[in-house]
Amino acid sequence: EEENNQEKFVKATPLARKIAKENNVDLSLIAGTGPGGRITEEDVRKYMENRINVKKESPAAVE
Amino acid sequence: MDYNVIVIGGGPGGYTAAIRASELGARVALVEENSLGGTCLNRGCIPTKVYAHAASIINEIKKAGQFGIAAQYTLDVNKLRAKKEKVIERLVGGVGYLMRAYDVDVIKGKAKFLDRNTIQVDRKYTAEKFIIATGSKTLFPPVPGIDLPGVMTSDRALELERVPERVAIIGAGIIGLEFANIYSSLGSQVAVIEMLPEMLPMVDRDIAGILQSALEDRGIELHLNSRVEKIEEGPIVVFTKGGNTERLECDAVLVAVGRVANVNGVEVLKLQMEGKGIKVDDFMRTNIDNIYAVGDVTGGIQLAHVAAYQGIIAAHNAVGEKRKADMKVVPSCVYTEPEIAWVGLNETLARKKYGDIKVGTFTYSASGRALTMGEDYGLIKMIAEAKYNQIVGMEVIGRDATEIIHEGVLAIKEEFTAEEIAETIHAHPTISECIKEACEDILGLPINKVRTSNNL
Amino acid sequence: MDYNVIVIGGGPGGYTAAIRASELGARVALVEENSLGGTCLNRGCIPTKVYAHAASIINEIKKAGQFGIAAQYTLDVNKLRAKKEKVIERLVGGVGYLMRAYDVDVIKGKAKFLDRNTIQVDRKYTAEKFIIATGSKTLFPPVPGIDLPGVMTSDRALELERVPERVAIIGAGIIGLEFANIYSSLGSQVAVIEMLPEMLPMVDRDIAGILQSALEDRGIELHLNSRVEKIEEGPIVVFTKGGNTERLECDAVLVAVGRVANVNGVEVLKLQMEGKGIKVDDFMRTNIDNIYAVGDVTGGIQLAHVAAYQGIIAAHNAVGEKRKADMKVVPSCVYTEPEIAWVGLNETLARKKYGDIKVGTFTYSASGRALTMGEDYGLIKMIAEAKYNQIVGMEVIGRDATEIIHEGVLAIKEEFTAEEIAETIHAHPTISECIKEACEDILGLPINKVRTSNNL
Ligand SMILES: Cc1cc2nc3c(=O)[nH]c(=O)nc-3n(C[C@H](O)[C@H](O)[C@H](O)COP(=O)(O)OP(=O)(O)OC[C@H]3O[C@@H](n4cnc5c(N)ncnc54)[C@H](O)[C@@H]3O)c2cc1C
Ligand SMILES: Cc1cc2nc3c(=O)[nH]c(=O)nc-3n(C[C@H](O)[C@H](O)[C@H](O)COP(=O)(O)OP(=O)(O)OC[C@H]3O[C@@H](n4cnc5c(N)ncnc54)[C@H](O)[C@@H]3O)c2cc1C
Repeated sequence: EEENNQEKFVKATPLARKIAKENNVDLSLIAGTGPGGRITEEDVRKYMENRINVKKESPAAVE
Repeated sequence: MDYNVIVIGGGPGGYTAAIRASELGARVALVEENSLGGTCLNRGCIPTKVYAHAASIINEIKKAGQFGIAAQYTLDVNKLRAKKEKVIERLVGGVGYLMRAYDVDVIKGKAKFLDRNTIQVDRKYTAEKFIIATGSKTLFPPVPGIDLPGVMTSDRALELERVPERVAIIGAGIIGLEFANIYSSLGSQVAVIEMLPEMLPMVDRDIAGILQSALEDRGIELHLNSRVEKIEEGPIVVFTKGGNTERLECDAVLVAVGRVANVNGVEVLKLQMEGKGIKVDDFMRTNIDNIYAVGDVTGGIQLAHVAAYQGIIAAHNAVGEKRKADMKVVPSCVYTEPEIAWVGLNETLARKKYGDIKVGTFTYSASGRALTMGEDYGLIKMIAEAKYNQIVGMEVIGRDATEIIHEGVLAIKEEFTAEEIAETIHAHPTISECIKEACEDILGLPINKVRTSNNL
Repeated sequence: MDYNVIVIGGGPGGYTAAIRASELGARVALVEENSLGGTCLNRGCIPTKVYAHAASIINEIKKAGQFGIAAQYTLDVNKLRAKKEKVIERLVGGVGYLMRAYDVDVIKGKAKFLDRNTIQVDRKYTAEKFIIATGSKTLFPPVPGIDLPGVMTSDRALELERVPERVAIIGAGIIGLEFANIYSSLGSQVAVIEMLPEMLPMVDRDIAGILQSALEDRGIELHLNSRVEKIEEGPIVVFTKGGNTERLECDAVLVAVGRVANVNGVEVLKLQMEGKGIKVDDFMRTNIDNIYAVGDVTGGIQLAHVAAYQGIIAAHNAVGEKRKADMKVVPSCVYTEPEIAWVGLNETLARKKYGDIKVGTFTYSASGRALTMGEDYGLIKMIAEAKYNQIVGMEVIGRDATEIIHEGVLAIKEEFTAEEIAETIHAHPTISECIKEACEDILGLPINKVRTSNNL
């Protein structure tokens, strides 16, 4: 849970962290849309949807 | 073009937009036909709070006996009104100072659009972008006798020429209740007449109920489910309640049934409307792409902080950024005694949205800080959805409600779960530490109260 | 074994630990030789706040003239003391009720360890785990005459048999300053004598300076850089200041130079100490692995909320969890008038840690809410490191400081940057909205003030 490196400070809301942990999502791969770039629940959910899409369809279909 | 951005209206929506647009590099003018600061500074938030504070001093004096302080007072309304004027003058002067400091040209007069890039005031002015922030005005219900002498709007009531012996207030909304509190504390006999079956329908009944008893304990009459039929000379308010017709003799009537968007000077633009306000999208843009509208004129939530926030969003977009307004988390405050504040979803709405919810509570009667101040009624409620314990709503009634609500505002905005607040050290003794207790209650682990069995 | 967990001491550290351990399923007893609630409820936080509130009522009455309220009062100290007793009684009764509700056996008497699993009180009791929460007691400096009549500790001062005409307070720490504010408001002539060159060295000088002028404006004498040499009969406090010897005649002397850990009954355990307190690790464990210590007895930060927090951590660990205490974010509050509160790093410490920092400020003199309450002095400071604008400290002086500080507490604890607060809608008119303004100032985009050039 604790950040081991100041530089790697990932800004995410507590709920986003909980949901990411529950679903094994690496927060550092997500671009946050909250204030100051904080990762929100919605960002994590969108990322997960895309990840599922990636598995089902060809990578090109994601964008 | 004369300007990059012209703002119409100098209330909190307009002057905030003008300052931010200037900070972002735009050449800005602001048109105001009246006094800078708008409704908020001149006839709204600020004067009512001066009177509310006077009311709170009087109530504090009345309750001081328990602390061994025996006090007597006399009230000089003229001095109180002068204090109100002084505070307004200082804040309005402050806005004027800011306009100069931020190089915003203030144009005095009423603006009227000639086309999408031109307005007429004393002369024509052109701009690439416009932000309309013309606010709202008191709604007069179509009741016979509404124009009789002795019938006032809030504007007039704030003049406070004297403290009327008996006041009837039509409407138990935020403004009506704040005036009820003020008049009653200053010494009037107050009756409030409300058409709806309940007061403050947006908060849960346990919270509204505490306010209702508090007001009734102080001698304020509340007539719910009551419809004003007419006002007769006297004035006498005639209303029906449960089939019966009642007549209320009084010395003054305050009409506080709502406010309507003040849409004027824009006729030529043929702006799309929504209800009685100007329709805007999430970027505060009207259907004409160089014209934005913010605040009360949009017919949305009529609060100064909403107007100011929208002003900021509009300013960023007017200078070419793309910023979306996030109106999910807006606190509401009622400056009665006790104060009420809320944010997010109440229990009913939360249950509707999430199905399973948890509610954590803490009462002022168990708060060390509240007891040291002789405040033993008050209640804090934290509402969470039950899966992640995400905080989705907060309601408070009691001393300092309007300040401590901001912990809930931040928590909801930043998607906190109850754990984050529960595990944060809160100072002792404070009212805020009760928020932590209520969150521990959500988790089934409160300290200074017995556990709420539903949360176990 | 008789119990899973025995807690020694019924103050905020101890009773909180006992409740939480019970909630987590342990069989728990709590030993208290005196009254439940400890220093905090009986002789600390709570009684001082009752008096501080009485002081604030008196000050409010004195300032009420500006609102047209002319008030006169008389103070009956006996009634005030009775109010204090009543509040204490209610809260201590509340702790007793909670002990029963949570099935915690309360053992009356002084506990003495016989071995690591056994204590002696009225009889022997055994437990798997112990939590020591025996608190602290007043430190008496080795000054000749300290035992003369008229020289008091805070315990005695709280008895408030009368309002002394002239009081000398030795020590300008939190307790000394709170008493200075109380006595002065109740009518005493107050002088504070402090050895250090400055008051409240942990906050920035601009904030401490505002308090210092406020206290001096109210007629409180502050002697900094002053060393008490002795107390003579009278009492007369003899101190040296800048080479000179001064003599202060008074009617009462309050000694408030600090408190020391109250380590007793544990001799046989030979616990490892740190300074004068019991040494603990991040899990609140002493060097003996079934024995924990929390609160003032550890010689750490002497605050009730720290004791309570540590009690919770110890309870979780005592029942077999592994929870680490996070003591990085601890708010401090001083209940003077104006109030002061701070959390995180001050400017000096932030600069030392981060090099580059940004400071955003907002004064009460520009706050609509403060002006409506006649409060025109007050200052909010938000401190951020300059790379991410992460909030690392907050300081407030002014009305409601002790409540609104919690926005900073949450922000620092949850690693907010200035953007998060700036983009959150705060209610108008509140003092809390000034926190948002200060964060906008950090970002170079304030609204109701001119920009701080350093942040551009
Ligand atoms: C009694 C009362 C108490 C209130 N208390 C609170 C409170 O405590 N907290 C809160 O958040 N809100 C409160 N409100 C609501 C708050 O005042 C409004 O939501 C807020 O003022 C709206 O801001 P605005 O900028 O949209 O419009 P306004 O403040 O109404 O400003 C509009 C301005 O535009 C000017 N104008 C209009 N048309 C033109 C034109 N064609 N040309 C030039 N100028 C024009 C007007 O003169 C006015 O100055 C209260 C309102 C009232 C009436
Ligand atoms: C005047 C004053 C004002 C204060 N104001 C504040 C404030 O506003 N906010 C704040 O946070 N802090 C304040 N404090 C500090 C606060 O009171 C302490 O930090 C807090 O009480 C510490 O809690 P504790 O549980 O560690 O110990 P304590 O509250 O001291 O409780 C220890 C208990 O253990 C009992 N005990 C001791 N030894 C034994 C034994 N061998 N057997 C049985 N029982 C034993 C004692 O009788 C006592 O009841 C104030 C302190 C003072 C003196």
